[in-house]
Amino acid sequence: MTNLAVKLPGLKLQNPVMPASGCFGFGREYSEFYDLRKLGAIIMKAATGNARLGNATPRVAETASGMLNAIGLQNPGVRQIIASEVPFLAAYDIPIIANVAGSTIDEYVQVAETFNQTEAVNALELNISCPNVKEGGIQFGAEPDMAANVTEKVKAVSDLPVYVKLSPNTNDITAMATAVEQAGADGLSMINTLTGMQIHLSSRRPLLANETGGLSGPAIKPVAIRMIHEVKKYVSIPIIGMGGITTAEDVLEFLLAGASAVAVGTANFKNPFACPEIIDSLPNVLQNYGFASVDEAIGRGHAL
Amino acid sequence: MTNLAVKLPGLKLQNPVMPASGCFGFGREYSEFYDLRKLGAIIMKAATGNARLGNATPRVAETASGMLNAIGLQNPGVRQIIASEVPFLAAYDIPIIANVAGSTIDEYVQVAETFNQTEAVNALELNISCPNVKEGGIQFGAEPDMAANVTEKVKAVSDLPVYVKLSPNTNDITAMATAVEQAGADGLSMINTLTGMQIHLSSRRPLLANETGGLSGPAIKPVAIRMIHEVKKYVSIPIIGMGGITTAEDVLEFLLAGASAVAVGTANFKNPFACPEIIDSLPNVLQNYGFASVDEAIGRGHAL
Amino acid sequence: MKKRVEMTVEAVQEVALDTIEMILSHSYIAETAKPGQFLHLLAEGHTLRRPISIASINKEQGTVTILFKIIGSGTRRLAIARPGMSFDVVGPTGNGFTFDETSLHTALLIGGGIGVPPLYGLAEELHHKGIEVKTILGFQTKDYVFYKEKFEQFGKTYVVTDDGSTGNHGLVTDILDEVGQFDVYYSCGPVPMLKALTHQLNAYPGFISLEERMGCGTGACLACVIPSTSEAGYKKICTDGPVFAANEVIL
Amino acid sequence: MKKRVEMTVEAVQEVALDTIEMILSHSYIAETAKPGQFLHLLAEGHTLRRPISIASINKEQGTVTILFKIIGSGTRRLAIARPGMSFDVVGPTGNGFTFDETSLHTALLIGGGIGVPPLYGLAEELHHKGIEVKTILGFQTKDYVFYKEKFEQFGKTYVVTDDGSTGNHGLVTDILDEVGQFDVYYSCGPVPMLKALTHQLNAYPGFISLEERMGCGTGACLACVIPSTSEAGYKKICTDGPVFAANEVIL
Ligand SMILES: Cc1cc2nc3c(=O)[nH]c(=O)nc-3n(C[C@H](O)[C@H](O)[C@H](O)COP(=O)(O)OP(=O)(O)OC[C@H]3O[C@@H](n4cnc5c(N)ncnc54)[C@H](O)[C@@H]3O)c2cc1C
Ligand SMILES: Cc1cc2nc3c(=O)[nH]c(=O)nc-3n(C[C@H](O)[C@H](O)[C@H](O)COP(=O)(O)OP(=O)(O)OC[C@H]3O[C@@H](n4cnc5c(N)ncnc54)[C@H](O)[C@@H]3O)c2cc1C
Ligand SMILES: Cc1cc2nc3c(=O)[nH]c(=O)nc-3n(C[C@H](O)[C@H](O)[C@H](O)COP(=O)(O)O)c2cc1C
Ligand SMILES: Cc1cc2nc3c(=O)[nH]c(=O)nc-3n(C[C@H](O)[C@H](O)[C@H](O)COP(=O)(O)O)c2cc1C
Ligand code: FES
Ligand code: FES
Repeated sequence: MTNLAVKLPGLKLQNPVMPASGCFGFGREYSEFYDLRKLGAIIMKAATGNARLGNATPRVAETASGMLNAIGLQNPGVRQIIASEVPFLAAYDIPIIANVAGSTIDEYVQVAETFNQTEAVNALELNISCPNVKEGGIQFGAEPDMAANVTEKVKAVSDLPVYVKLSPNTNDITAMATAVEQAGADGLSMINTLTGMQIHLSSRRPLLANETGGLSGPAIKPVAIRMIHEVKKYVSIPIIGMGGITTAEDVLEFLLAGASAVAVGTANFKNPFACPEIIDSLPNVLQNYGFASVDEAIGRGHAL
Repeated sequence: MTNLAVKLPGLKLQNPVMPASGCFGFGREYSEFYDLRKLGAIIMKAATGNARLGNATPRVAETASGMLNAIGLQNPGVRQIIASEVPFLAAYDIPIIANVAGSTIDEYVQVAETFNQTEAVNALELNISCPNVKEGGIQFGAEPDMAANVTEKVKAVSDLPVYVKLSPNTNDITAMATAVEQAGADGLSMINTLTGMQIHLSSRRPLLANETGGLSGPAIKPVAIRMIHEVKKYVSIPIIGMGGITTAEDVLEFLLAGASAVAVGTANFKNPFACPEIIDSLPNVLQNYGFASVDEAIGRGHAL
Repeated sequence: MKKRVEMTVEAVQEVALDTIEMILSHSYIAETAKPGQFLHLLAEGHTLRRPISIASINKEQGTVTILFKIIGSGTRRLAIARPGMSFDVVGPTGNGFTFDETSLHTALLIGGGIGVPPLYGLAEELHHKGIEVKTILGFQTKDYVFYKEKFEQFGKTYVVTDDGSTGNHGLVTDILDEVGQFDVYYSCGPVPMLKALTHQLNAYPGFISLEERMGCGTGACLACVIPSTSEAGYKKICTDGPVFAANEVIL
Repeated sequence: MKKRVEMTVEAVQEVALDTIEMILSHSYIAETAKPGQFLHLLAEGHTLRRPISIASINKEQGTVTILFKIIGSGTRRLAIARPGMSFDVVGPTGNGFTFDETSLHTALLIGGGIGVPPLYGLAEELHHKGIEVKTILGFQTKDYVFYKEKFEQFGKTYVVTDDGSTGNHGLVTDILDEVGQFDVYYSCGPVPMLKALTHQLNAYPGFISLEERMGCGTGACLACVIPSTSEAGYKKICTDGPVFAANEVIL
């Protein structure tokens, strides 16, 4: 029997596959398709201090093997999420990761503190890389010092392990990764979306109301693999890998690159059963390539 | 009649479409498929001071709607290019752009000086963004100061207009663009490839011998459009746009974003007639979207 | 409840310029679908599914009919399907049209362009329940007109074209005065039309079916929101809609 | 000279495990192709073309036969084609096998796995010109064996499998001693096999057909180079090859 289990700070995963933040809401919609107990964990949609309405529409555009989104952190606010969404998810008995966003360091800290008071959340994913918030989110993700600063402040108020989600829109992903590791991050999430744009030919304007959006899907997989492979050489905290995963083979590629677990985002939209189908195929794929467990494959794409 | 002509520093283009550097060699191979007089211009494969053998194979990998390459600047050296390749191309009576590469500022300067002595070359494209040379090329493309420095030095020895080719592997493309504009660049080429990787599952190693490679093709088009749209707001020198162009509609999207001309790279591999087919479709596409000329469309994707 | 199924193409026909009518079979979908709901179809080589309304339902045959206009690469891909081929479909998705058969006497249906199809199944059902149906159909030019005769089976049908090449010359809103009395209206079409319409008919109860670019089509991604008078401040077109009471959303 | 053409699929057949034989028609290709050249086929949904060797040529019928193994998504896509469908092909590409029919008496052909196909057309032509053909074919297991009988038409044929499930147990190089005398050898197969072979047979003139991942397939991108004893220091497999004199390249 292939062993799919992985242990990460704060997270005992029965398998390494979880839906990515923002691509799965708070699980309700996909629970109509399948039993969420199947998942390794679930990463919730970003939470901010107060409710946000997000950007104007259109909010998504299709691109070659990918899509752009500029949802703009629409969410009911951290307290409402804890009151109405977390209890629903908690019933499934799988680890819950809360995605923490904000426009200021204070907002990040406040959201983290609030999640800290609930039992049901197992870890925080610090979204310092959302390209769709104008006020500040983007800077945190682009400057190692800023990223380290927000990581430190959040760690100070949180008993939960903190996974910092890195932006690929940088010329030095290793500098970002090592900065947040030194600041106390328990793990990394890589990668968020690349900033992109589509122009609508008839209207002669950017198609998205927000003009730019985040590029996700198979198109960005080579960038994600490269960044994880690079960062893995320099950090010792675990990496949750994501970016274009649609198959169990993709999962293995991320494991080899250095990810200890993975998140699936855009693929859920094409196939609502993406996560359970990937989980079902994973044992065979691992076996075909000579691995008896997920653990064995992690980081094995590196020269020994 | 739709007017396809564009005038750029040093370049009178009968149409705005040219093959991208490295994707068309020195024209010989594609001249077997069609008459190169059809092209707006031609950008030659990168030239370095001396001949280079490039990287080990495999040098390319296929990705979702894209490809990775790590050719490694294989070329016969600037003098050999001038002796054997430029005369062949000069016979076609279309503008020739020489792509200039190097590991040191001195090498860039030397290559530029050498091209400066030939009549047949009309402009230089300064390749400060090739991700596949370890010694230095990558730094020039990642640091505004370095980029400005090499631009200045090359400008000082060159009577030819200099187009600086920018790397998308940065968190601040505008800083790069404005730095080289201030350093005297006559134009910009955007974008070079995103750094990526593919891991071969059976061998458990990066598929490319060079490990990382440059991601090109339709997958990166949204990143190219975003960067050009952003940079266009801050610079007044013209932009040659590239990244994933396969159709005349794509060309229009680049023009709207702010490009004054475009280069077609990866698409030549799928369809050797990519450039002439795009050129033939362009008048109709411009007309369908209400443009009587290429000039009219440039930058029209921006709010007035 | 929506499911992911393989639907088989039974027939494909071009019923007007760039306008494809397609009959798809699947017993579960035909059994459970309601007029106004949509199918979320996967076109090969595309990242996102395409939402297409269910135009009519044939429970006996186990089929539904969809009509779509060829807009871009996704619909172009769908259009080349031939009988015997199949599509990966999530559906039936969203809520459908509702009406109170006990109190409703006359319904006015107003469709614009490719907003016409979902109204057809509604017309059929209203007619079946003995409710009087009046229809206004707006198209760009006569080349795009479809289903005029089909709507005429169910009641008085007005055709309007932007260029006057057939039917009345002008907009659907230009002939609202001519249609006489009705109790409730149902509309689907481009947003400017819906805006004008809901404004002009704000004295009547009305239902409108909306479109927006979608990510998930299941309510999870928040791509397809529309500002709303509700407490949350927005509604999701894919699951709260696509049909809304006219006064519930802010166009 | 290579051209870009549409080739029609005439027949598709699985001749061994995951091994597809496909007959494609196009008069220009059939007219001009030579054994050892390859076709560069476009598989829908893929960025890069797939190089596949021409296994045999039928000038009268205007067809060529290719054989390929299903490796990944591109060959999987090619394999589902059915007669009547067509492929976008650039070809015939590269140079082919050459021999001097006036001086050559006996040729030894050594094929490994999916390197076997290009040798078939060569065997046919050599035989046709009255040259004696001896063939060694190596496969992983008996499930992968194909064209054994076809080669036997032209001369003595040895089959070798890695696991001994049919023919001799071992590698093609293990039975080089058994084949007796020959003037020149021709080989195509995996690089380790070619390395061992060229080393062992370095006393003989030989020609080998090489594979490498390709970008353009036309000589422009320099993806497919192989170090060479030539002045430039390298050769391009797509245009200088895929067939090289064994002593001209450095494996
Ligand atoms: C609930 C609903 C019901 C619909 N019913 C019908 C119908 O019955 N018949 C019909 O012809 N069309 C209908 N549409 C519109 C149809 O979905 C689009 O025309 C189609 O998605 C265009 O896809 P494409 O690939 O051809 O165009 P492209 O422009 O290439 O598509 C690019 C992306 O934009 C999206 N998109 C483009 N236009 C629209 C649009 N108007 N609405 C939503 N997404 C869009 C596509 O889905 C895709 O993700 C409906 C839309 C919605 C939301
Ligand atoms: C000159 C030449 C002749 C060939 N002749 C034959 C033949 O007659 N029969 C046959 O079965 N195979 C042949 N091959 C190998 C064949 O091209 C590959 O098996 C095929 O490209 C794999 O594509 P895929 O999409 O199935 O695999 P994937 O691994 O998904 O392909 C990914 C990428 O790698 C490339 N690639 C993978 N393996 C190879 C390889 N061995 N050589 C070159 N590129 C590769 C693909 O073309 C594609 O660009 C030949 C290769 C060359 C260079
Ligand atoms: C519609 C959409 C919404 C997203 N929202 C969030 C979010 O709220 N927080 C976050 O950290 N990442 C968000 N992401 C990024 C994803 O979590 C993921 O990092 C990215 O999409 C790459 O993975 P994929 O290619 O599998 O989608 C969002 C992505 C999409 C497509
Ligand atoms: C095989 C290959 C080789 C390339 N070589 C060069 C080069 O020598 N110099 C350079 O400036 N860019 C080079 N590029 C980058 C292209 O010129 C172009 O900027 C990039 O590929 C994006 O365009 P595309 O998506 O149309 O290919 C190369 C790209 C490819 C695919
Ligand atoms: S499309 Fe995702 S919420 Fe409606
Ligand atoms: S594949 Fe481009 S040179 Fe051979």
